[in-house]
Amino acid sequence: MSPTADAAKVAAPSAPQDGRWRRSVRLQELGPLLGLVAIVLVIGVTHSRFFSDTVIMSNVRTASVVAIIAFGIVFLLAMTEIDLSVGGIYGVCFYLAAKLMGDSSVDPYLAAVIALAAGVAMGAFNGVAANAFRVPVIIVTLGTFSLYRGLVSVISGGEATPTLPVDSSFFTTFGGDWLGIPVIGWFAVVIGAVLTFVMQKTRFGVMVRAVGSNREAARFSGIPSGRVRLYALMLTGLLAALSGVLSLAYFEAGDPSIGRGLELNVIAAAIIGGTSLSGGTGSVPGALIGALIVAAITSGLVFFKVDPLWGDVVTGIVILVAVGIAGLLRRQAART
Amino acid sequence: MSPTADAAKVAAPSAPQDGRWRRSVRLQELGPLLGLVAIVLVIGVTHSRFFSDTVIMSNVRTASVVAIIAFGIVFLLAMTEIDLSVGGIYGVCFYLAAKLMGDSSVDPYLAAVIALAAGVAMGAFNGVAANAFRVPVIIVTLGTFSLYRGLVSVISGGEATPTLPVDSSFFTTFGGDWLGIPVIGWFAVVIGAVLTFVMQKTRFGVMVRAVGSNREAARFSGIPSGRVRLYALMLTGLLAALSGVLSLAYFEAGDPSIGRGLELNVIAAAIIGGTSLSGGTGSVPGALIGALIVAAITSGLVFFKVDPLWGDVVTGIVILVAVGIAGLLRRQAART
Amino acid sequence: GCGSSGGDSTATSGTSAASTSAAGTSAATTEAAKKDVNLAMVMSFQIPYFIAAQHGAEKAVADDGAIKLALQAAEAPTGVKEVQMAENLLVDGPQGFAVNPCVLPAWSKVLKRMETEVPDNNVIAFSCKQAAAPGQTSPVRTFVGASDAKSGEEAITLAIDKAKLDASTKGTALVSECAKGTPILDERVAGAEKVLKQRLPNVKIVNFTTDPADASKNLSTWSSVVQDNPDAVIAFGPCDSDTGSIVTLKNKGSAGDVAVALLDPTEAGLQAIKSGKVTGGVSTAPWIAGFVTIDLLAKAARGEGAAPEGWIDTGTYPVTEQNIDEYLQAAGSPDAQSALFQPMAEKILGDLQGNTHPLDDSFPN
Amino acid sequence: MYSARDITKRYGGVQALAGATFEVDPGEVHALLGANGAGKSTLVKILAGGERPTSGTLRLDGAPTAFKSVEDAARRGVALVSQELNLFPALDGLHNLFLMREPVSGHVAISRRGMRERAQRVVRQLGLAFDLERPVGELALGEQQLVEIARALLGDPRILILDEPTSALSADETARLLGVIRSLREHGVGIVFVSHFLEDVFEVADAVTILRGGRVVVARRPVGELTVAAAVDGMLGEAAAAVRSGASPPQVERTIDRRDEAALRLADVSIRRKVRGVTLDAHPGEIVGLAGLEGSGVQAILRMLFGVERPMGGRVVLPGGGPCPRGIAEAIRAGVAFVPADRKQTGLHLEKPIAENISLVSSCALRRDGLVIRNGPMAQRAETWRDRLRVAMASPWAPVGALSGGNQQKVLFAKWLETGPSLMLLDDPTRGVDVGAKAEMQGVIRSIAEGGTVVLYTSSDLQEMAALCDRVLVFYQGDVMGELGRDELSEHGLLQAVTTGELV
Ligand SMILES: Nc1ncnc2c1ncn2[C@@H]1O[C@H](COP(=O)(O)OP(=O)(O)OP(=O)(O)O)[C@@H](O)[C@H]1O
Ligand SMILES: Nc1ncnc2c1ncn2[C@@H]1O[C@H](COP(=O)(O)OP(=O)(O)OP(=O)(O)O)[C@@H](O)[C@H]1O
Ligand SMILES: [Mg+2]
Ligand SMILES: [Mg+2]
Repeated sequence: MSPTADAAKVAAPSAPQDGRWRRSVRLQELGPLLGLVAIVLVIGVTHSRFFSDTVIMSNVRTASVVAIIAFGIVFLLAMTEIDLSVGGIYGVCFYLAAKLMGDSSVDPYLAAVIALAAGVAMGAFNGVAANAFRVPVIIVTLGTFSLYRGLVSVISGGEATPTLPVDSSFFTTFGGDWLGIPVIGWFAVVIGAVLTFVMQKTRFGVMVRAVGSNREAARFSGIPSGRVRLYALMLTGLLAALSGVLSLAYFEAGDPSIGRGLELNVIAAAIIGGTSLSGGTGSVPGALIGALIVAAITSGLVFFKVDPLWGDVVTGIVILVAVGIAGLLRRQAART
Repeated sequence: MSPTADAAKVAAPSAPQDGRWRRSVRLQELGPLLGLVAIVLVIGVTHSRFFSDTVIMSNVRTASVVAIIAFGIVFLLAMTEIDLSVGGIYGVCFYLAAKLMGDSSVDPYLAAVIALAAGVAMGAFNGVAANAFRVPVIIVTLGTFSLYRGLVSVISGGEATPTLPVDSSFFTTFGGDWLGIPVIGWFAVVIGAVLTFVMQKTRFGVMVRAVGSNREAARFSGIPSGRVRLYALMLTGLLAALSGVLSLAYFEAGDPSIGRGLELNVIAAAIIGGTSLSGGTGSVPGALIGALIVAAITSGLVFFKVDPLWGDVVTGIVILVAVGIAGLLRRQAART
Repeated sequence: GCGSSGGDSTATSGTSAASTSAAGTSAATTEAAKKDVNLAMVMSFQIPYFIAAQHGAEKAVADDGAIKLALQAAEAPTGVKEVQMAENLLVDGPQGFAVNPCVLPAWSKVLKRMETEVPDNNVIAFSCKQAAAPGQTSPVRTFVGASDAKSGEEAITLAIDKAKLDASTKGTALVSECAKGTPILDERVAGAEKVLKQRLPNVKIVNFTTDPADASKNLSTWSSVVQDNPDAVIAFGPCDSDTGSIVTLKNKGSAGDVAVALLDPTEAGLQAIKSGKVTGGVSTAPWIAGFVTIDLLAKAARGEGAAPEGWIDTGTYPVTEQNIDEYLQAAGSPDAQSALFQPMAEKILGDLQGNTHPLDDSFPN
Repeated sequence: MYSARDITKRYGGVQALAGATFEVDPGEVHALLGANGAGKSTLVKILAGGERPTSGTLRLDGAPTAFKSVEDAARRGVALVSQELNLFPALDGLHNLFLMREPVSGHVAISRRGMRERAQRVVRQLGLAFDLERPVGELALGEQQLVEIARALLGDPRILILDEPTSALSADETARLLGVIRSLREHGVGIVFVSHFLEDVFEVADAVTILRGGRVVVARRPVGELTVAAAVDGMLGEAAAAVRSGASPPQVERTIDRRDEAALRLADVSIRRKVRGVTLDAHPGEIVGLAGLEGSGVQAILRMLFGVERPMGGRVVLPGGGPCPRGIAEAIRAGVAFVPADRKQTGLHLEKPIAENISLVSSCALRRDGLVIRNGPMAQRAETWRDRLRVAMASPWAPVGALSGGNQQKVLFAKWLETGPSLMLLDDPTRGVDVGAKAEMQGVIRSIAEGGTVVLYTSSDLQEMAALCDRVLVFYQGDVMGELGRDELSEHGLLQAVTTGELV
């Protein structure tokens, strides 16, 4: 008997089985999803008003503002990078659009497009600087965190947004609802679906995950990791800008502190949603789930009439429990 | 001739040279140090008042509050971990000590010791949770970030600190100066020296760096990475508490927002000081340099009479330039 | 003449300037001979409220023509950065110092240093009066600004009156605690609640925490609260972001006919008053505090008399459909701001004695 | 045809190549030999665009060539299977195979079906028996190596460079790969083959070039004109004689006192889903081989003894008398040492200094150096082992990652010898080590066994197993099928046993 005979037997016809892959993808989001369902049920069963349209809508809206940006962060985390400047980009684009529409009477749609372009430019600046200095994104964005927040001050002059043409279809369309869901929520869902596809099924997504999985090998394989990183940062900038512009369409006003602290919320959503920090994978739908979890907790505090002084404590504990259970589930899954 | 002949040829005369190691240590801090010197010179040469006692002292004090905590963060970064809860720990310990001294009339020294113990306990909680859930520290501290901030609210009841026995030697000693330097500055220098030694020369330091450099290999070398991480978190908790208690000694009162946003400042100091995010190394002195850079930038804004609205923009640009130059220097050094 | 304690200034870098100014006092009476003075001002925060104060201060500088004002501001109140800025500014030996020590504790030492280093302790706290709080061992003797408690009271009173609520009204009052622990905000809430209890004894007050910066999170909380309290009759929140959320809910029609009490309305709030969605609001006009503070510091530095000790009340101003256009216009440009607020400021300066009260009166009682 | 002329390469102070010339023609299998650190990997990396030479020229089909990256070279027909795996652990097998050249449907979507179909050919060629939908990080080392080879084959290269491709492969996988090489040669592919397994080289190569100290000492000699002994002489230079005389008697008769109570006892040990009822007594001084394919349970036994895996049933007594360790630290303190096959992931800290790597276990897990770690003793240890194992290192403070593959393996070996274990678990301890050093390392293994250490040994190199072990237990799908004694051991017999589970 030849030595290969057995091996061939073992080899078996390698059936076209994504089974395992699908399973692992599902598992990644399973923990967070269960967490979200649990939180929603706990609040909803005890306080049925939680299921009222307005509360659901406002939760969806809050979560979407965060999730849209978190989608970009997922790409960066999958490359083991972190962008701290998204809160600033969000604020700059929010204000820039408002100033153009208000003080300069630019057409709202044009103003929105300019703001989106500015977001892409700020993301690109992060990327160009990181590539030029050959440093991780977090280092560059420690600087641009300050820089972009400063731009909000400069653009706003420290003042609240000017009076806006809120009757424009820009505000009624993008700030409104469609089929009973806030338009920003539709954006989050559609962009989330597209970016899930991009992450899992396109060459860009694979390159992103490859760089995060083994940077050295990526270099060896000729992946233009600098360019991939630049694109991921431009995408993140675009998403932060989009979130800012859509926020403006709904809020119709704002003050210079808008977007402060958003960077941590956004990273939290991505991580609570199951994206690991070790790179190589990232869950786009998870980021939406994570954002919804955080939004639901905020509502929960209200419905359970948690003493305001204890609000943060309860929030912290719920997050701990959520990430703890997700971590344990993942570990359990890995074992079997 | 022995079989080593060839090998030895390649090996070259291997004198007992830590040379390489020492050189690389020095290089790590060289960039940030040059950055600091440059900033100080630019400000000082144009505005000699920058070198006045009070300005130097206030810079040292501001930097020390941040640096003491950043030392702990350096250990965590060297393990590729990040602690987001230090601002909360700082705040809790600040308030706890104040409440004990004020409302409960506990002896100030005893109160300080209790606060330090509480800091260690909060750090330990982070570690125990991270180990139990088998998740990175950042995930746990996304929860405790909120939890500990919440504890500040709970302890303070939303009130400013009570009236304190500010004539106690605790306040005059630890809040004052010694040999013309703020006492907190002496703490920063001494603790920095001790922890530099710990990082470079002790078993604990070796284990920390080994875990950060290759977690799996460290595990297979019998390094109890969970325990090492726990200790590093306890150390960080202790340092955050110490910074809080020393801040109390100087400020002599506080309000519940104290320490908000500190986590990012502290991480910034460590990173600007040259500690990389990829783990395996960490510069304790660099963290002090990084904190001094950030403090000096603030002074620069004052002396150059930068329009407040532009303050963040300038700060961001200076940080960018500093980390950019440091990155390029490091790269240059690696090449030769 | 000199300030009351001017005589015992000790030898510091600022002293020479102080004694020169004292020596030149007699000359500095006419416009033409106006002496140059160096003043310093540190703001804790860059939000519309403090920016308005800054504009007031800058107008005073522009009008005077001989004031050099070194002005710095931190981007957010953490205590650390603004104190470092103050310490650094002190090295320049300013002859007067304006502070808004919103995170008071961080300031206590630097205020003590100002006592010895600023000639005649020519230091005024504006907008954040805590430095002059009773029981604090603070050397600051003058506070310029509005009473936060009183402004809260007035905002609620205006809303109650406009909505014609009374002791028979039942339901809940929604009062957010935004950034709890920040004294000026807490006092506004305390003032509002005091009036609510007095005027609407059958209305239950519901407290909750809102996010001061994250507008969407803030709105989400407000949405949940409104939903959770269908019987709400009146709402109040002390932060700009609360104003934004309440106005958004009103604009989108999800807050029904809840009466809204706005305090220091932002542009969005003013628009809501203009459109009738909100019946009115109360402004504390921080512009006036900035203007008055600089004016008083300059006068004292020139030896024209120290600012009176105590609380100089810059007043609270109802904003209703009658005067909304002026306020909206003022929000448009610094010049329009001056046009609206300067006459008010000068009125206060014209009757300093009448507008100065014991410091304790500026706190809730 | 592809040629490299007068290539030099310096890494800081180290001259890795000092003017090497090398060429390969279509339809030729050209073997590149040399001792550890001779510069083979450096040369092939330069050939494949992974490194840039300090000086020298590359010519592809007569035209001067410079590749931007390995991928660039692959696109132009020069593919490399490098010695150190360059895979993406988080990505599945298919993505690893097709990275940067995925079939795309509708211009955007990567077609998994397309990848699967295109992979079929190499899957059959190499007999890949594992799931390509799994993240490769979950695959065994040998499987990963096959993925790396498959990846190179997929590009239909004109020049295929294989840098120690068989070091982690089992015998039948190796045989299959050699078959693939032959068939590629028939199709006109030029092949560069780097290996320390001289039998393989002589079986498949047409010509041989030998490097020593970065220089070519034997240039493109037809394989018929060379003997194994001559090749060893070429690789090791004057040192060869010493190696031959020192290591030629493959097995000195050693006395093992089996009347003594066995030092290591496994009684009816099972491990969930991996091993059923293993019983094994090993005596001090004995080298016991555990033979078995991937998944046979051998790894599981080693991992259990090192505290990584828990037994489900049965009894374990360690040489020190202790029970089965519950964790790695406990195992190490009980005197267990484990040289893993995967030095890159679980073995070494590549960017840490050699000295720190060697002292790591002693100073941390065993706490031999106290709280404060001093450089002097660390350097001394490193120098001791450098001399004993002939590690080619510039300085004890150079990072391990700067060593050649074989020398890294020696450092890994030294790191565990340094602990002075009573039970030594060896998984492919001589992986990638040159013939000379291999003999020396085998000598060291024997001498520690003589010193009273129980040695459990496993390897994909069955020849070495046959030569080194006193007896071998054969594992097959989780069961022990029996034992082969010293006199029954042969490479062929072992191969038969591990693949069929039948002992002859
Ligand atoms: N990145 C590097 N930095 C410094 N020195 C290096 C580097 N890579 C290789 N070297 C040195 O170059 C020399 C040749 O190494 P190379 O890896 O080519 O040897 P090799 O012949 O492949 O050996 P092996 O059989 O052990 O794989 C060695 O002395 C090695 O230490
Ligand atoms: N439920 C079971 N009960 C008993 N034996 C099993 C069971 N399932 C699988 N096995 C056997 O145990 C082996 C498990 O393979 P696995 O790769 O996990 O083990 P391993 O010992 O770590 O091997 P290696 O590391 O060498 O690949 C399989 O080859 C199979 O024959
Ligand atoms: Mg090699
Ligand atoms: Mg195996």
